Amino acid sequence: MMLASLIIIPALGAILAWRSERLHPDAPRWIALGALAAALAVTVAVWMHGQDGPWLAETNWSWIPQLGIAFRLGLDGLSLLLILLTLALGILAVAASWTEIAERTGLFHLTLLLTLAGVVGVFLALDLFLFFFFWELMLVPMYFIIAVWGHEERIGAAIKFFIFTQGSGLLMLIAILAIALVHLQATGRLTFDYFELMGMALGPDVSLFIMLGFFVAFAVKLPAFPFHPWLPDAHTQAPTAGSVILAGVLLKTGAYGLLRFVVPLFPDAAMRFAPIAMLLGAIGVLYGAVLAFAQNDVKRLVADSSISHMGFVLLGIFAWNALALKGVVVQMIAHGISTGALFIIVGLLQERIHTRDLRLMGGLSAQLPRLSMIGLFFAIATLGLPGLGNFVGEFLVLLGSFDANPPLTIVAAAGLVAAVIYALTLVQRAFHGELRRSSSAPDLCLREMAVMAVMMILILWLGVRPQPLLDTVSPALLNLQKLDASHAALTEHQP
Amino acid sequence: MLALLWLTPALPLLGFVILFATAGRLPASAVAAVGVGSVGLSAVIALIITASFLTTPPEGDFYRQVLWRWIAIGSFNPEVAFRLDPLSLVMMLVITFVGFLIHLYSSEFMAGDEGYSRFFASMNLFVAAMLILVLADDLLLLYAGWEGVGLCSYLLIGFWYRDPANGAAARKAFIVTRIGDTAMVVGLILLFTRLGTLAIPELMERAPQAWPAGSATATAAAALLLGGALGKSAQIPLQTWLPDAMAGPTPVSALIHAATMVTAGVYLIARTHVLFELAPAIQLAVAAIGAATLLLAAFSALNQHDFKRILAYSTISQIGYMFLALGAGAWTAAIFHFMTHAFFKALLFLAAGAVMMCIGDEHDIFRMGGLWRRLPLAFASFLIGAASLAALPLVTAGFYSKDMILWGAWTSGRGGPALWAAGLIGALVTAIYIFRAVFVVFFGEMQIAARSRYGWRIAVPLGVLSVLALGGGFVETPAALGHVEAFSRLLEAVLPTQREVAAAPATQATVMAIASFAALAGVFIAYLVYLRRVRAATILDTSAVQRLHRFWLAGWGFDWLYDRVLVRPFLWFAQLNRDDAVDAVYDGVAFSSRVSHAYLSRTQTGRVRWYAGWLVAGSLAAIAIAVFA
Amino acid sequence: MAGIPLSHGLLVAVVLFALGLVGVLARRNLVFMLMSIEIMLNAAGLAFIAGGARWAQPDGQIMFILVLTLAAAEVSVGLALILALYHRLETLDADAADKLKG
Amino acid sequence: MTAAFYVSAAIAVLSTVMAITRADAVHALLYLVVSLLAAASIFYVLGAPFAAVLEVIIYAGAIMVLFVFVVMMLNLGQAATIQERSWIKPRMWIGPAALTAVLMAEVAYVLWASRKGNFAGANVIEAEQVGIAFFGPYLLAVELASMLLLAGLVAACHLGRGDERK
Repeated sequence: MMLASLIIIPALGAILAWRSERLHPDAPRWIALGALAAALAVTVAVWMHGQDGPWLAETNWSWIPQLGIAFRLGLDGLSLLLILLTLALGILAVAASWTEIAERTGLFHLTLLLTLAGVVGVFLALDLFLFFFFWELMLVPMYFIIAVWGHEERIGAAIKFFIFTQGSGLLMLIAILAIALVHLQATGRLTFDYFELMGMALGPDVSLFIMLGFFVAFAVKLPAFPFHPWLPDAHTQAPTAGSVILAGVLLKTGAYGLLRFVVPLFPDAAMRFAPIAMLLGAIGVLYGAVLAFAQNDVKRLVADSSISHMGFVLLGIFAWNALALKGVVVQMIAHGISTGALFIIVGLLQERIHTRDLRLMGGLSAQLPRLSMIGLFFAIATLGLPGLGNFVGEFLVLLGSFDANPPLTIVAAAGLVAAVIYALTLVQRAFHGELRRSSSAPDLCLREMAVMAVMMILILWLGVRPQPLLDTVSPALLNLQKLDASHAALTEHQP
Repeated sequence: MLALLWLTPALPLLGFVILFATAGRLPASAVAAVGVGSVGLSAVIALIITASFLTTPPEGDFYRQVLWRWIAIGSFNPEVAFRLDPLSLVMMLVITFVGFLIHLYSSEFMAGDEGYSRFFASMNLFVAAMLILVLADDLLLLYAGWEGVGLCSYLLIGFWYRDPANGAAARKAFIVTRIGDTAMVVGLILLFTRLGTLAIPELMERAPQAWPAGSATATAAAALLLGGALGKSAQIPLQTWLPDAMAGPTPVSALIHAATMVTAGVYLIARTHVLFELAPAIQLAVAAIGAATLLLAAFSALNQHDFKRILAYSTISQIGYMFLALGAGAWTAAIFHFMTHAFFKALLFLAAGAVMMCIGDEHDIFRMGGLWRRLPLAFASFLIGAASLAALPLVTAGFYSKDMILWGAWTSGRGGPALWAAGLIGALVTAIYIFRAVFVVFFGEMQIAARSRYGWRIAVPLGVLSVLALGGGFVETPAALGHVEAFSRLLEAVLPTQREVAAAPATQATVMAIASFAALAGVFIAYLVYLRRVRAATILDTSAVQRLHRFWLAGWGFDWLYDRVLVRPFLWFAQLNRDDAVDAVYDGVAFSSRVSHAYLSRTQTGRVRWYAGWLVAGSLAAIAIAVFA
Repeated sequence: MAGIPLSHGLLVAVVLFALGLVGVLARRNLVFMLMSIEIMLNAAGLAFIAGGARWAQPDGQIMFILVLTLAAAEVSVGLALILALYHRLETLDADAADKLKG
Repeated sequence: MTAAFYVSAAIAVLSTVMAITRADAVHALLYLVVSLLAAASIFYVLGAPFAAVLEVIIYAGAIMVLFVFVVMMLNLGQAATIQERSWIKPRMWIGPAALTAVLMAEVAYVLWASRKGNFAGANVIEAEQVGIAFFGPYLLAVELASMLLLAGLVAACHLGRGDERK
């Protein structure tokens, strides 16, 4: 019940927010904040009073028993952290779009909360069919967020986003049906249950193909090279809140899927596929960074940097040892915060100077010292400065991956240099140099400062004291790893 | 008392937090109080700790303070822990003390700048990061400090952000050092993967057990760490960023790009010397790189016009000496030279800064001249610094440390005399270029109006550093000159003293005499060429020499080379790929579907009969399948 | 009474159906197209009758009556559409109504 | 009886050919009525007198009258006939004829394959039997048909009123 309420509260909040617009234009914002805060409180309560063992809480309701489909939810440390991230970023996104979204606020918060409800569902679902249901649920409202409240080329970007994610989602649906049917043939029982499907023995080719169906869906969402082109467009054109949710949360669903489904369900196939996946990760690290460097649109630059960061995630997931996996989790959270913050900063900049074009910016440090300072802070977080969260993630990923594949790890490590290049280019071109275009509004106000301060503290905390977080996720990861403990090459790191 | 150790980095960090959080809303006096005070307090604590450490040495000659466990995953559990041993003690003292003097100097030097608070915030952060670097017990924490100082270096080089050139210099510094840092990260990963820890003492303990001397892994690990050191310490081939880094304010150059941060590489190698001893090839490479760098940079320094760039190349050259010492196995000599270099180079920068402040921020030494009358204090302190840099015998600190290095090179087993010869030539050129600066700037005709306007906050650091630049060397003197061994005995616990060499004290005295002669000769040549302008000096105007001059002025063309080989291809590729080649593939898919749409839509005539015809045709086909199949 | 071979009855139905089809496809005038459709419906009805007669069951006639109802409804709507279209387009040319053109 | 079938069939086919090739709508309608009457006599021969009666009353009567009314309302004169002639070109018939030939071929094949032992029209099915079946097993179909007629009525009304509103 607790777990279902995590999905129901945002969904109810969505409908309330939608209807409440006629009362007052700001009412949807408060309702959205309230709903997310309530969900956050429930999450924390589950965290505090969770059961022992890897699964803190579970729900298993019958849904469509004829087809072996159940409403089965489960929360472990991994889901918990990602849900916390989702809800926290959701709150920040609502706060950040307080002035940016002035029209149809009710509808906006409806779509935003529905997306978040879908994401939470994705992080909780333990039935493949249910998982697919939530996977699609988060997609459609996001499409509307981009298409309705986005910037100048929003329609094209929204359609591109939709086609990429929908197309890959269909591949996943085929893979889900395939694995269920194979299970049906083997045991005579139709089921979509995660645990029942897990233990199933598959032929090597069958499992490879089914795994690829899942992999492509998650790799598109992640996004991994070469499935990334939807991301820069979607992130650039989305409104600030949309970009924050996209980068901070939606991308993580891809990584989560890889962690939760691809490797545990198909350990052998994943092991065979690991070198290719890691190669894609390493290429993504460098490719995203080079791409980011060349952009003139700030938002696009930040978006491309996500490709680079997610390359580390892919690399770490397929290294599949304790160090790399924990690095992946930290990297996901840190990336969610730091990139989310950068998108908020870009949004604030755009509100003030009405452009995102770096060629028109420059010298804003003098006029907007606080904004520039915070921008610098997050640019530096992005480039992986020790003491900030991203470093812990990247270092752990590299440390773990080195065990699995030293050459690719070294290639990916070169991404650390490339990250400096684009991050500093961003800072330099936007905030330093001669003042080009003046700001039409004063420096950050209290509300904006509060949002940024929260994010700064979070990322600093992540960099300095990541241990509580690591401890939270540890049983969950161990559990995932145990599922294929029989495979020697993928066992926990033993120095 | 040793338990106060954590305060030394924490105080400057607190200063940073205060200045960062208030973001320039504090009055200048409060900013100065916080900025200077935090480092001053830190220096005081460092002194107290030193006193306590020296009077009652802790067991095992080190003190370890664990603050918290940073990460714990299986066997990977780096801690945020400080380790105070003689090596880090020396480093800590120099950093806090010189740092404090430079902060004091800056509080006047930077007065009136709109970024006053930002400046002290960055400087405080730098001191904190540098202290973390030297005090770290774990390579990962060391790396954190290592990157932290790099960040502050970036922030301070680009401090005057309005000029894009400064920004470019700052970026270059960060990127070039980051290349080395990345090698270092890979080195850390390799070390952990093979040895299962990143705690320095355990590493140094396990490495010799795990690897025989000269083993490939040890060589790789040492080479990767060396990569980090080369970047940070501006050694060939990663030296190009340091001359450009002079775009920052002069106190920054003094603190970061002369006294402390750039010597972090030296510290790293000294700290992990066990690894380098296991990799003789790499150790030899350290020596060779050091020798090459010191010569290259010295010749470049000889040809610079910009006051600060002379000092920058000089710094590269002097760090080359330290690398030479490290490569020769004279660990103590390297650290000793680090200390004296911190004193005299900081002094030179601060004096130069004072001079330039008084003449309206003119950097070209050939537009100065005859300034010694107007700026006697600056002149005196610069002269003392120059003398120490040139290693004028007996009275200067630089003499003792450089002599120790040269002696170490001479007696080292690998290529000793060749290294020594390089050091000797370097000493000669060093004396020439620094006294070239002295003569050109302070003697000759007055060319520029100068007003002495520095107060006590500038004068005091100059005075104190002058004393140290002269007297700082008496803690360690060669056998022929009193044989004081306080410094090496202090460091004995950490760094192995050099093998006892059978060479007679007479040899040592001779070697020393030759070096002294070289230094004096250098001063004399500079005098002849740049002050007396003897006839022979006209050779400098010939075209061949001019071409060489331009080549050396440009730092041996490294910038040009890197620009062509690395920067431009990268830019070219990045620009080429701005619109993402992969996206073009997907666009191709979109395009082909658009084309096929255009063709297929022609079948949509909108005419009922046409549709009906196709309907019939389709039905017929279906019937045919049903009937004939 | 020997009756008629079923195949002959069906053949007549098919020939009529085919003629209706030719009419629909060949004529441009909407009225003629509608008439041709009537021919086709009638042919279908004929096939039902023939089939029902073969088995001596009333079902064939029932289907015919249903076809008849369908034809009546179709004609009334179709003719109303033709009238509306004629008012709008001032012609009975089926090819003139090609707004669906891609 | 057999002869009557073939004669009626020939009349039906011929008049249908005439109906679809006429340029004048009224002529075509008259041929169509002939065709329907011929079909009615075929029904009778096949032992379905009730269907034959309905064919005459509803098809040839009511539905064709509707057509005639509409042709009158459209007020198609000489000009329409001339235009109609211009539309009927020989090559217009090629495509449909080819399609139809394929259809005929397919059906002929099927009929040829099942030509033996099937004779129709040996028994007469009276209206009574039809009515009993109608209100027995086909009750739902009757209701559906009534719904369909109602819908047709409403649609025709609506379409007819459409222009007045404008």
